[in-house]
Amino acid sequence: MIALPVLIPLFTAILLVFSNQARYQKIIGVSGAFAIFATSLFIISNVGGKQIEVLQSSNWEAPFGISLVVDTFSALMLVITGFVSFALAVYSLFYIDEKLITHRYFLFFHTLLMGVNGAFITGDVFNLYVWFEVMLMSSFVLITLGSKPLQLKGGIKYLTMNLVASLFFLAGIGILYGKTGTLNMAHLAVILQNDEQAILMNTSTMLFFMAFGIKAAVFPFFFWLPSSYHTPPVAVTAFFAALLTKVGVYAMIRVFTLFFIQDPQFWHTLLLAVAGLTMVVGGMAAASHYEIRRILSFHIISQIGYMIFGLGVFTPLALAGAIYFMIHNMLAKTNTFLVAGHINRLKGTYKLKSIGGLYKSYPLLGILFIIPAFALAGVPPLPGFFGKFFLIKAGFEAEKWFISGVAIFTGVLTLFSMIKIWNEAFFKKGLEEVPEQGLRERLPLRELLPSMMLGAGTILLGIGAGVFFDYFIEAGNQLMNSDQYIQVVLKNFEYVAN
Amino acid sequence: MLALLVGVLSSTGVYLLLRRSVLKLVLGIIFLSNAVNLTIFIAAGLVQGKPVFVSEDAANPADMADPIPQALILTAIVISFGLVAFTLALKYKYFSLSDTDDLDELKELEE
Amino acid sequence: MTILLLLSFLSAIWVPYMPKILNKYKGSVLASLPLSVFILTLARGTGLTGMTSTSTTYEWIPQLGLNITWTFDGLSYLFLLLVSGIGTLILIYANEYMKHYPDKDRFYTFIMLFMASMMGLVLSGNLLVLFLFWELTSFTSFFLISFKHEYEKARQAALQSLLITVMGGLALFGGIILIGQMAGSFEIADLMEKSGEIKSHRLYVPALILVLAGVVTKSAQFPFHFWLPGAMQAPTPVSAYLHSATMVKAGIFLLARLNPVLGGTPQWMILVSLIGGLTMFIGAYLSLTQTDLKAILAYTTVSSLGTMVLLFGIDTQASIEAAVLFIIIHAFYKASLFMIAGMIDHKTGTRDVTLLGELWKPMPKTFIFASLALLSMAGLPPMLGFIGKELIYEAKIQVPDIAIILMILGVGSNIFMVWVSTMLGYRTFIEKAGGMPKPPNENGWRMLLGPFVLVLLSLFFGLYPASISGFVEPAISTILREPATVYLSLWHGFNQVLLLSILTVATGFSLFLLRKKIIPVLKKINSALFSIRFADVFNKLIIGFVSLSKKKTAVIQHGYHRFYLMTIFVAATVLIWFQIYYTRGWNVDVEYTRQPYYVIALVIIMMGASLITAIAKSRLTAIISMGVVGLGIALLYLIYSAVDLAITQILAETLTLVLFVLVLQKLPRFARLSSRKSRIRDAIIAVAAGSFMTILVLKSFHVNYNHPISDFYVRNSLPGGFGENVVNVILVDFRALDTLGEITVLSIAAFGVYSLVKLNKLKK
Amino acid sequence: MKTIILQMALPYIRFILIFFSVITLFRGHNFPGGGFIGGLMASGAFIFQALAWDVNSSRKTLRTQPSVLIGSGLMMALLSAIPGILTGKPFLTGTWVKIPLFADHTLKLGTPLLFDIGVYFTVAGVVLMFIYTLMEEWQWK
Repeated sequence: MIALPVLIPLFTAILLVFSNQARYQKIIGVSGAFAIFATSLFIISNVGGKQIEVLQSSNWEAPFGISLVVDTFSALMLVITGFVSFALAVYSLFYIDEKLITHRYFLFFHTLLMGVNGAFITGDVFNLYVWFEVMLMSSFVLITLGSKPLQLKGGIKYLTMNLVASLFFLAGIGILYGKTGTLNMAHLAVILQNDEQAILMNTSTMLFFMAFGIKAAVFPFFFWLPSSYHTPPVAVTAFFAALLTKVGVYAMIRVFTLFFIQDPQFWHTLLLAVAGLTMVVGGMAAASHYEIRRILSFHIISQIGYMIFGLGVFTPLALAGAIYFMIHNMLAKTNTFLVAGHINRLKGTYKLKSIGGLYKSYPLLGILFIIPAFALAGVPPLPGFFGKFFLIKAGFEAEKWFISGVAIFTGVLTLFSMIKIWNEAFFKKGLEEVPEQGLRERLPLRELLPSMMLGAGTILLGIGAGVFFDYFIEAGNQLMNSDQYIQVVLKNFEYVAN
Repeated sequence: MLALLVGVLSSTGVYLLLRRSVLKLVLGIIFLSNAVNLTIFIAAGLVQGKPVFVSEDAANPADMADPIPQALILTAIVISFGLVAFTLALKYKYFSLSDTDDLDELKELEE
Repeated sequence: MTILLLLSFLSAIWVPYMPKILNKYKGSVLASLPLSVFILTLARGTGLTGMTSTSTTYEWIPQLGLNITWTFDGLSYLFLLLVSGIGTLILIYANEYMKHYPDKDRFYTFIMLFMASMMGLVLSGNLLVLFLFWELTSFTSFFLISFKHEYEKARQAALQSLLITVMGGLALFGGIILIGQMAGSFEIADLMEKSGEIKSHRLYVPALILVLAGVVTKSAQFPFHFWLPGAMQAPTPVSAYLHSATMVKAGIFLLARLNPVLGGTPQWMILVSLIGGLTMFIGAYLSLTQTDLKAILAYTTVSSLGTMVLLFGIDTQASIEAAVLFIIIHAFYKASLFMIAGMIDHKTGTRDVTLLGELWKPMPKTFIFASLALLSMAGLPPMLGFIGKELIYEAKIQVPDIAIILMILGVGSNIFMVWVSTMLGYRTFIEKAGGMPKPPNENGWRMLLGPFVLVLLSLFFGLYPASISGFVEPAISTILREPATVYLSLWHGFNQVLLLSILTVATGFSLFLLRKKIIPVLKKINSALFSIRFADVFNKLIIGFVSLSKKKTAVIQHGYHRFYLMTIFVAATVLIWFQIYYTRGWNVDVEYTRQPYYVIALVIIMMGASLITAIAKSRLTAIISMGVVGLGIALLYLIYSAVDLAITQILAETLTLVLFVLVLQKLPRFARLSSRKSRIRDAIIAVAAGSFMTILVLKSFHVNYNHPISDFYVRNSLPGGFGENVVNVILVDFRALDTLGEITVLSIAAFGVYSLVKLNKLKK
Repeated sequence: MKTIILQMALPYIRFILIFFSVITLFRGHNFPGGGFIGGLMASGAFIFQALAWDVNSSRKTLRTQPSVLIGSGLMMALLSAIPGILTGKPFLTGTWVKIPLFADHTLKLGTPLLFDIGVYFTVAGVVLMFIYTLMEEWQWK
């Protein structure tokens, strides 16, 4: 059952191989995305915030086969991925060229999804690498699909830096395996917990940290993101914004809670320092730009800082906050990109200086923008507020004053950059130019539907924070006490120390 | 000795990556991935002349090389083959559209 | 209560969908909502004594102490009355005032939202919920201020006020979390219980400062006062409602709410009264030289807010009585004055006092109301303002240590108040007109209703002060946490306070008479002293910040791809070396095992080949030597028992070469693009990176050859997987999932290459 | 590259390569080889043809699109996951059928074998797709 989030996209992708008519591509693509979403809902209702479900693929007991593990954290990520990607699939129907669709846009869409879901459910380090590669390969193709020079340029940068990350990761795995002789995460946890020499693992921890750091776009490693995210079609950017960096964060949270738990003082300090720098640098950069997609791209980086901050504080509440923040971010960030796409369709540009007057002509679009924008800026009772609340509360409880202060301060930067878009694009008087040819006069409601879905999701996540909170704190607890995870995965394996 | 080889290979890889030519970039990637594969191979321990084939009567693991890293590297090789192929195509395309091999040309677009 | 709140929020959404017939009367229709709140509150408040409070709690995130708690006590009673009462009047007023605005639906939506948030704010019994509504008021006011959003000025003012209030709001947020952490709860009732604990906690002072930052920004205290005059860009009903009677009072409300929790310490006294005193004086002083009606009122508002803050800072029974009373007084006269300013603007087309004049003739009713309100503002009998001012003086006199400074500040700013009130009335209504854009006439009843009711109340309470104590007593005792009785009267007897009052009025009035001489001097002083306007400073700060960020971003995100890579490698190298240093992990004891000579030879060849690749000038050399390295690796695999690996490596290598050749035909030769210097630099980086890889490998010789998993594989390959080639069994059975992923990667790559190459056909 | 010798020898080379690739594929479980290596070899056959003649002739001999090869390869791999599920075990569980042949030899057919065949087709398809695409591009100009 829990393998379905991987198998369904694969199956969908295979079907897409055989057809090359745009119409079938569309139908199959969207219904596949819906099936994944439905499955993920089913999974979370099974896992239910308490259990951890495990599936030993090929029927070889852990640590021998590849274990697929779904705990609350994974389940949450699956659901949100399913939801966001369904919305995006619908959005792609309207916002991706017919030509790209016949060139199997949806195939790559689904393989990307497969990689992401795989990364969320796997319990095996090398398998994680494989999923990363699936994801990366698909994203390489997506970013260059359409072969515009701009895209290719962005694509080269994106590709090289992510390849380097993969190689770091692979080297880390190699060394890790060399030392422990296992690849199963739970088994690794057992071995490393009982090993007093585990401090020697630090080098491969560092390799992992750098690999995930590049993928998650944290401070010294984030360059690839802003230099490539504004190049592909906006639906693709939105998809990336929702998923890719979050997978990096997910992986980081997973390994740093499960088996890289030695020498916490060093690592948590490092993580917090990185988090702080990421927040501020990203926020400042976002404040200084005037192209919507670039503002949003830098803004992603800033928000990643919060998630790493939660990991660095390292309490159940902080982790719950980080997860909550991730989910909120996936919803809201994606939505801002979608709205940017709508704006582009209406105005033919992403440059704030030449946009204006949208509020007057498209108030509904204004509302659709303001929901995620305010959510990101942390306006109560939208989810950004609660995310910050959890994180900062946790930060204060752990007495990390400085970094919590930075987190609070960054909120102003976020707000500033969001309001800038709002003021310039929506409030400013529209320029009195004759619209260019081919621009749309109005937006049909159905094209706005995905934004509405995501907006509704955002509001729900905020208002219902109390209802969902149990899930998040349970996820945090599960992450903090890895015993449950280990026992479930290795239930038939004698894991006596050494 | 082999460790040194890994070092040299990855130095070469990094050096090539830092050049301005896209083609060298691809070469750099190949070198780096070779280096990393070798790292895995060495890190898991080297055993000479004992390939892992088991027959029905004798299966003594102590006599054999470790099969897992081999499987891992195999996977990694194939994956990096795919990546390299794609990068080459990308490079080709980039060249045919922009007529340049210079990576610094990538700059202009970011302001 | 909850229902009414919800109803207010819903009504906001309902605004655009109201039936067409009501189009003209939207304001009046909506006014019924706050009116009913008002009546309900009055009804509920009849039995209210100072110490009763009822609260209802709904759980929201109980795990973190976030509950929606409505507390109905003296304080919320008073504020609720103000919010809903004035809200009713404002809505009726707006019905007329906004008639000709195109987007009035949006106005009503946001003002209803704002009203609801404000009610939520004063009813909250939980600090977090209070904060939630606090932020909502900031944001709704952003939309209200930027109502005329096509004007740059309005957008800027809105952004400014939003940034400042939100900055303060975030500080407050931090403070609230700290308080919650100290007390273990966010319920205000609990906090009061644990007040002693909080005050002696080591985090008390930071928490206090953070909370005050919230108050200071929201209530426009010095040095953050400047957003309030800027906010006058909003339509007048908004100014009258938000910036006199309600939103700015939120800070005051919070002070009153938290007084029992945080107040009473020396830090509180000094900080709060200092801020309040300064603001009071500066606000009053700055109002003198303004010429825009609304700006004058805005600065006097700043001053009055300062007075309230000061009074809470003094923190004696008398001062709190005075503060609570003054809240009401100020709300009454300021709301009516703003509404009047709006009417004048509406009818004459200008708000500039130098242009206005002689309005008593065409607008007699307005004139009467205005002068009564101004009397109240100046603190003259028989208005309620007089009683308030007396009380304030009394409170100040009672302060033990700093009475003299406070008296000077207080009397000074009151003199200014008297002065500015007289001047305002005189210049608008009596002085000769300077040329108004439109000939004025009297306003309709909807617009007059607000000032009329408020002034009447002010007068009534001034004449019969006992009747007001029913409203203020519960509030005061809630703040003081002990039953309080207030005795108010117009005539206190002939005492020190009265003397001060007379002095104030006399000086103020004489200053007014001398204004022609003094004002220019003041203006000169101002232009010398205050030539830097705070708002401008703030704007410059923002612009400076943006350009700083831009520069910084340009440095970091410079666009040179290879420098990005370089940064990554340098960072990686530094991190790894630092980490090796940190864990003292460098002492690796290498067991030097002799490798067979052919291995050594092979390795040397490969090293040579890789160096050649690095420095090769021709493409073919580079590629061929790369091929050599690849094949060498395959041989190594073969030597060290990895047969499948070797074959795969050879095949993959060959194919890569084929691809290279295919692509190469279309590509140019290597050009020498980089300078010698940069090559050396890159070489150093490369060697550093390579060396850490070597160290990593050397370190990994620390292997424990205990590989339980692979042993298992070897043992089970034949019985379980029916295969003798363990590597293959691993690939297709043990770890088949990996392989599945891998072939997926390959397929994606294939389709990717296809789309990549084919798509340009369509383009060209 | 278009030498007469290569063109003459082509049918034989092609046959040998494909034959050996199939052998490698099936032997892979017990000896060096398997889907990857087999697939690469099989694709080699067609690459030679493309080099000797041109892409079109190679495509003709292949008779089908590389994309179809990839698709069906992936499908086979995916199908091999299903018997496991049907028997109530996790997916990809190896399921074997023994067919007695003669004497004490048995032919063991199992889902891992199917999986490997899937790999074989996929790899062959992928490589061909690379080569065809790039070569066609080259011939166009």
